[in-house]
Amino acid sequence: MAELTSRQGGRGGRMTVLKPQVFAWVQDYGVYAAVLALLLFNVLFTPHFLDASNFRTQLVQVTPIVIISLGMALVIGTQGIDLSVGSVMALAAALTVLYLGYGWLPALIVAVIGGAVAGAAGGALVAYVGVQPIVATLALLVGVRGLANVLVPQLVEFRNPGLIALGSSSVAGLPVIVLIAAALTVIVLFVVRRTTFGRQVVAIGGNRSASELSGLPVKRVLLTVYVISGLLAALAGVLATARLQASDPTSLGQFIELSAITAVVVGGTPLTGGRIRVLSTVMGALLMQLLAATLIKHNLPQSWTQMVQAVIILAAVYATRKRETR
Amino acid sequence: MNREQVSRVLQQHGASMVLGLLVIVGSLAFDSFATPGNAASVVVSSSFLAIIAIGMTFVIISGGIDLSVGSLFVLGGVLAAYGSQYGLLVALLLPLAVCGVVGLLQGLVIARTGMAPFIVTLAGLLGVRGLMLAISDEGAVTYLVKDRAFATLGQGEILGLSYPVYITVALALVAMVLLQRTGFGQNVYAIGGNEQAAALMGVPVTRTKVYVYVMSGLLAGLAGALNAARLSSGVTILGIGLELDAIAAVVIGGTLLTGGAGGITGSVAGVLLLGVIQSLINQVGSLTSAFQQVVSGVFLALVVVAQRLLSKAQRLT
Amino acid sequence: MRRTDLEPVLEAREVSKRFPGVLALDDVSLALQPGEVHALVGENGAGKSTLIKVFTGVYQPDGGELRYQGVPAAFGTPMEAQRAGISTIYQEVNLVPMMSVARNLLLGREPRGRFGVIDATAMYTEAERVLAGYGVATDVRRPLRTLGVGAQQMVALARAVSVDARVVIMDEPTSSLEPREVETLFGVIRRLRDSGIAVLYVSHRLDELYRVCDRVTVLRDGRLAHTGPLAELERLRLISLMLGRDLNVVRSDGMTSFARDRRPATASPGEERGNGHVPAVEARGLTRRHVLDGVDVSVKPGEVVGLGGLLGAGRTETAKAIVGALPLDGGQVLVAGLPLRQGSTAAAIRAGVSLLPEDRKAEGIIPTLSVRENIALAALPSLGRAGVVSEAKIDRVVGIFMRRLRIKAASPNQLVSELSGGNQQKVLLARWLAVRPKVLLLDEPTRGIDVGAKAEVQALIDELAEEGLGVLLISSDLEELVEGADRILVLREGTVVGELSGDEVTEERIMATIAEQADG
Amino acid sequence: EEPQSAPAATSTAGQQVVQTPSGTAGPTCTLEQFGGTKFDLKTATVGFSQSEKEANPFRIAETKSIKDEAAKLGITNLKVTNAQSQFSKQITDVQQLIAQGVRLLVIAPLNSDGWEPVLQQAAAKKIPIITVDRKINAKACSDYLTFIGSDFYEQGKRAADRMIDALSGKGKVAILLGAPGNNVTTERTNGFKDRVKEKAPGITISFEQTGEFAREKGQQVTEQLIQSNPDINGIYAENDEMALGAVTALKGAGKEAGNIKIVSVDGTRSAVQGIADGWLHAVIESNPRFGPLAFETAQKFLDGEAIPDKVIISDRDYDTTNAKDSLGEAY
Ligand SMILES: Nc1ncnc2c1ncn2[C@@H]1O[C@H](COP(=O)(O)OP(=O)(O)OP(=O)(O)O)[C@@H](O)[C@H]1O
Ligand SMILES: Nc1ncnc2c1ncn2[C@@H]1O[C@H](COP(=O)(O)OP(=O)(O)OP(=O)(O)O)[C@@H](O)[C@H]1O
Ligand SMILES: [Mg+2]
Ligand SMILES: [Mg+2]
Repeated sequence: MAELTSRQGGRGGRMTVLKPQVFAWVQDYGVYAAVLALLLFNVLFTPHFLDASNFRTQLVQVTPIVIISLGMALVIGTQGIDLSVGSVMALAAALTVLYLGYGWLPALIVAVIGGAVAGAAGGALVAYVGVQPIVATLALLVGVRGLANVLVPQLVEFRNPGLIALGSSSVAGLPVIVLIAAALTVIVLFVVRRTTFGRQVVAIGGNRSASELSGLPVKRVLLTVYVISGLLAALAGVLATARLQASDPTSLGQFIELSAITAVVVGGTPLTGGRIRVLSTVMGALLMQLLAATLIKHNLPQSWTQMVQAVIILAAVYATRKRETR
Repeated sequence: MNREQVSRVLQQHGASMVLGLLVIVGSLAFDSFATPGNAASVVVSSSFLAIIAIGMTFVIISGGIDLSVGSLFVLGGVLAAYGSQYGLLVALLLPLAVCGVVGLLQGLVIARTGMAPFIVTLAGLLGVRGLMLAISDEGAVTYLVKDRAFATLGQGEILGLSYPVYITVALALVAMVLLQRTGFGQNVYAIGGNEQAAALMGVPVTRTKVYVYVMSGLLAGLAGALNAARLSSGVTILGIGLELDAIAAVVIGGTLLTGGAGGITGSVAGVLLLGVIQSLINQVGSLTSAFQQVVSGVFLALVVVAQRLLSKAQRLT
Repeated sequence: MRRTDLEPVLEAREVSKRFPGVLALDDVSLALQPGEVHALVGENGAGKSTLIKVFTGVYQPDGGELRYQGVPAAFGTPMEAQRAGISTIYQEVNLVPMMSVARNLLLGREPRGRFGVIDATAMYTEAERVLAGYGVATDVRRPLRTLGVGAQQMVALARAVSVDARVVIMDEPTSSLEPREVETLFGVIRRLRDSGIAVLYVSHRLDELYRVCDRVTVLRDGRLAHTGPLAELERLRLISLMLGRDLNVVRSDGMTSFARDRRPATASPGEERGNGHVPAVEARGLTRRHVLDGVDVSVKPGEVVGLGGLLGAGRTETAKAIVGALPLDGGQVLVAGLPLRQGSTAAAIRAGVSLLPEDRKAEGIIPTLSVRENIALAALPSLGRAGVVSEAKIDRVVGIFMRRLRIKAASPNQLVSELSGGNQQKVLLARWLAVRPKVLLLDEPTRGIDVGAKAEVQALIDELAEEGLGVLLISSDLEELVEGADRILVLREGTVVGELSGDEVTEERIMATIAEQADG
Repeated sequence: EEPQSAPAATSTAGQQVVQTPSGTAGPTCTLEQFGGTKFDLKTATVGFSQSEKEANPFRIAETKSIKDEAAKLGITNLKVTNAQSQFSKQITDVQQLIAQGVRLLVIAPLNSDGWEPVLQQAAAKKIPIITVDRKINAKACSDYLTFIGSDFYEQGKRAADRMIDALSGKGKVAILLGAPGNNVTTERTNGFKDRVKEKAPGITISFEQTGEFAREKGQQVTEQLIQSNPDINGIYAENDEMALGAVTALKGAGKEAGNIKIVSVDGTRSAVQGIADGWLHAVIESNPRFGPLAFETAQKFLDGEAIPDKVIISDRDYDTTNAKDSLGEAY
């Protein structure tokens, strides 16, 4: 008698997909749109912007940040953060010039190993001792920069043709270092999307204790992620050194950790972990590079540059933020 | 006391204990370490960072982070020095008002849009420094403190310790009461511990978050103003990397970066610990700048590892 | 008797709520009378929790109207609803784990001393007093997280009821409670009803509904399927309404899905293969200060061993210790006669021992990943080659288990955090079945699962045991334990206080074992 | 100002030369006026507070010069601190030096303002302070003893003269600024701009961006600059590092040496080499070897002689005429 309805409906029959298309698009591709907008602005208002040499300049300059943000994205995916990348760059610069006597390739290898060791130190503190990533890598930020300066107390110029060529030569019109960054992007993309390791990284970032109970090698994965970050930072350090034609452990990479984190976050990877967006991270880095270039080319004073950057970061992250369903 | 309580005490006061240990070792190793003059210099110079760390403690317990404090510190100093030409009141209120508003804006953005505090306050770090450069002709102008009363606030002494030390102690006490003994404090812990649950339990999440960032902004501005009073000028090259020092101090003090746990005493001990480490390095007096950095890095790592092991002893992983 | 004469205190009129991909509520109406206990039932994902969250301002409805005390109402936040007199216990325990028990209990209404400052001593006394009324005796200064899930749930209950409310909403309050606590809860509910407060009560445990509820509303796939007095509604009819299936089908399938006559353990396939005396997993003398004290457990292939005991008896800890997720002070775990590496969950899983954890939200799902990724997670190493995953293999495995467990999701790529609690639990089961374990430790596997899914899970446990899997079953549902297990170990304060097998496996005997030890 | 006869890398090479001979002009200060007591430098504790890391040639040479001279004079108790570019730390450093009982302070200040607390403490204990390379804005002889160093404004002006010379009075010039907020940046910028305005209205300064005194930053900014302003004729870099970064950028962009005239300040060996190679037009020296002059001044003061309120050293210029020969003296 009190029966009102008893409509028959198949299981899941009402699960129609109703995506709020526009929001989703902005959230996923907002950073691409922002890059396009900035490009358009420059085409209209910046002299000589469309020259091939300009794009070359921007790509070359953004390379270290791109490489570092790839590692940073992995670390952030595990709900961590790596503040030590700038200092690791400096360490790599120091090691490169110390071992340059053996040829540029051995020097590069030593530098990258050094970066991996620094990363392993941070990773071990985070994974095995349980120190919070921000402090563990802060200690490294201070200590590793010091170490780099102990090794090479002052800027050293070098004339090794191999290393200089690495920094300044091109293949098919594209600078070698840009090609390296592109290759690394593809590799990291593959690792994140297609490998067991990549899935484990995001799972750990999404819920560490669940991952532990699921038998994932949590500590090993965490350690590896920081090692990769250190490795990539070191590689970025070597490339930057090659480009500068001098090893400058004092100032190389200072505050680059903030740029890298910004690139990752502007690209839509949440700092809360559990998700990694590789291509958007690269776009995020490009966005910040183009922004800096625009401000410099229009000769704005430092005060303006910083304020405009602040606004653009906020706007970009606002657009890509995760919306609450309310 | 059973074992659980012992280890809880260990974790809460780990920083203080490491601090005590370092002080003892320092006094034994260096004659000039435990002198009143040296102690005073550590305490006085730590007081500004301590004020900032108090605000940072609230922010971190609430589950957030505030990277803008270094910039607010220097902005506060410049504004205070600028304002001092109009008297004590302006010198104090101008930086507080501006830094409070910056904190308010950051808090509103964080609480209303759900954007990550790290990134919002990173933008704050850049924007506020830009603002500071804008009002000081790209950093070229250093305003001098004109008002004597204001300068006294930073330089006056009682028992060999300058006023900022007492102000810091007072602020720390107020902050402790606020955190432990008021509804606001409980709300801060609750949203840091589990924001969703806190919301469902009726905690005014948005408002609490906004207050926390306003507080942090106000305290950073106040620290900047007091420092300007001490230095008698609005120095524009201060505060770079200060946010990291503050975060390090708070975390060393046992506050969890993930939010929901921690306290003021630990943060103050953390600040002093950083100061003592610097002072010990200075005592050696012959390390090159590069070695000094290595030593600070290693010290920092050791302290956080010790902290961590103490809390692990509690076995509540 | 229906009390239609009364004005509803809280009412939803044709309310709709849409999530990306799902219409969670579709024109649902529900009227709550003062002084009634109103049951809200439905399968997992039917929309019960969503309706509650619409009532309490967590979600804003996309259509329809809410009325409170006769006037249209719209609560912007849970706080507004709470201030207005609607008090809620949400499905997932929603308290702050790191804060102390007392501070959780009294958050927002702490006793004040001089200068309006919180009086800590008074707060602790008050908290102890309140909790004592709910049979919880604990150090109220301890962080909440050190309590078992059940005790946490009692704190949430005490918190919700002790405010001045006109409506109390409970979303599956008993899912982690012990029988004794359930009685306490029912006492509380009756008291509330008698004082004219309306109670909205969600549960998957049907007997409970018949004991305390006056009326019932059934939701199915986000729509209203039925509303009316409960006593008049036959139990099987209720089930068929929830499932949307024919009454006769339900009748023929029976109530629990465990096979009526369990095979004796000796007849297990393992024995036939000649290693019946080697347990699939054997734990010896598991010990951890304050938690476990020399627990011995062994599970043979094809055997279902139940772990019984009161809240906080150490059942969860036993299971965690076996898979190496809990550091031990002493003890050893042997798998097929070989010692297992201590403290390594990965080693346990490789050896074929897996744990389905009790706390789904904190230890189970990875909220940022899709259903597909969640299912594949533990089996990943075997679903690829040289560290590169094979999407095709994953799709196959995910497809199999989503069908077998009837996981209700818009697509395998939907975020797992968007599923209803019951479906999340099925996803976790799928994750464990995908690694083909030899022994499965199930900690409250059917908690928060609807009748349909529960039956499926129970049938599955049977089926798996039949195939030679050893199962350790932890459940607060005594009926489930009795019908599901071949043998039951009863725990109390971290020690095994009794073992029941064969004919001894009855609810009465379990209760008696616990009680006798507790008294003695 | 003429290059010394023997440019070999001896310890006296590139020694600072006082521009205003002591005791001739301006107010002076004696031990009596200052109110201190005489002590023996050799046995006393002496503090040196360095502002920045010893990581660029200037700071390395500066600290080394102080340490070497102290060793040479037999001062055994020299305490050195380094503020790592943090001003607050420098204040604390100096306070701690005072607490350690130093009798003489040599300070390389990071900033000219903000020394109040230190000056008060030092004055109370009658500790003479010699500031090197940067000034402290306070009263000589009461707050501190004296300042030894270069005139940064003057350096900017001289750089402008060189630039005007190179461009024959007209063209477009870009400035690579030092770190913002730094006194050195401000003064070197003002000196340059004022001089250009005064002497060469035909020169426009069309671009000024900070290179933060670092080579990499100088390179990056220059890359952007020559891309968007290809018609630039000259670059004024406020230190050598940024100038060398600019050179790398120009090389990378395929420019020829001398296409764009670069003038910078400091006089590091690499920069002087850069002149020899034709990439830099001129370098204004800023001599960091303060050790001998500082201790000499201190000794004179302790001996009761009158010390001038500032000792401005005479910095030299490097250009194509003297670069090759002076390489040995550059630091
Ligand atoms: N935040 C959300 N985002 C997207 N979809 C959601 C969200 N919350 C719930 N849903 C979906 O709405 C539907 C109803 O979910 P709800 O939690 O109300 O079910 P329930 O009846 O409480 O189930 P259970 O008995 O398992 O707790 C489900 O299909 C669920 O997937
Ligand atoms: N970290 C800890 N420190 C101290 N005691 C703890 C800790 N964790 C749990 N306990 C205690 O250990 C005992 C076992 O708790 P547990 O919740 O595992 O029991 P259970 O039988 O699984 O109960 P449930 O019905 O909740 O599953 C309880 O007394 C609990 O309070
Ligand atoms: Mg539910
Ligand atoms: Mg349990």
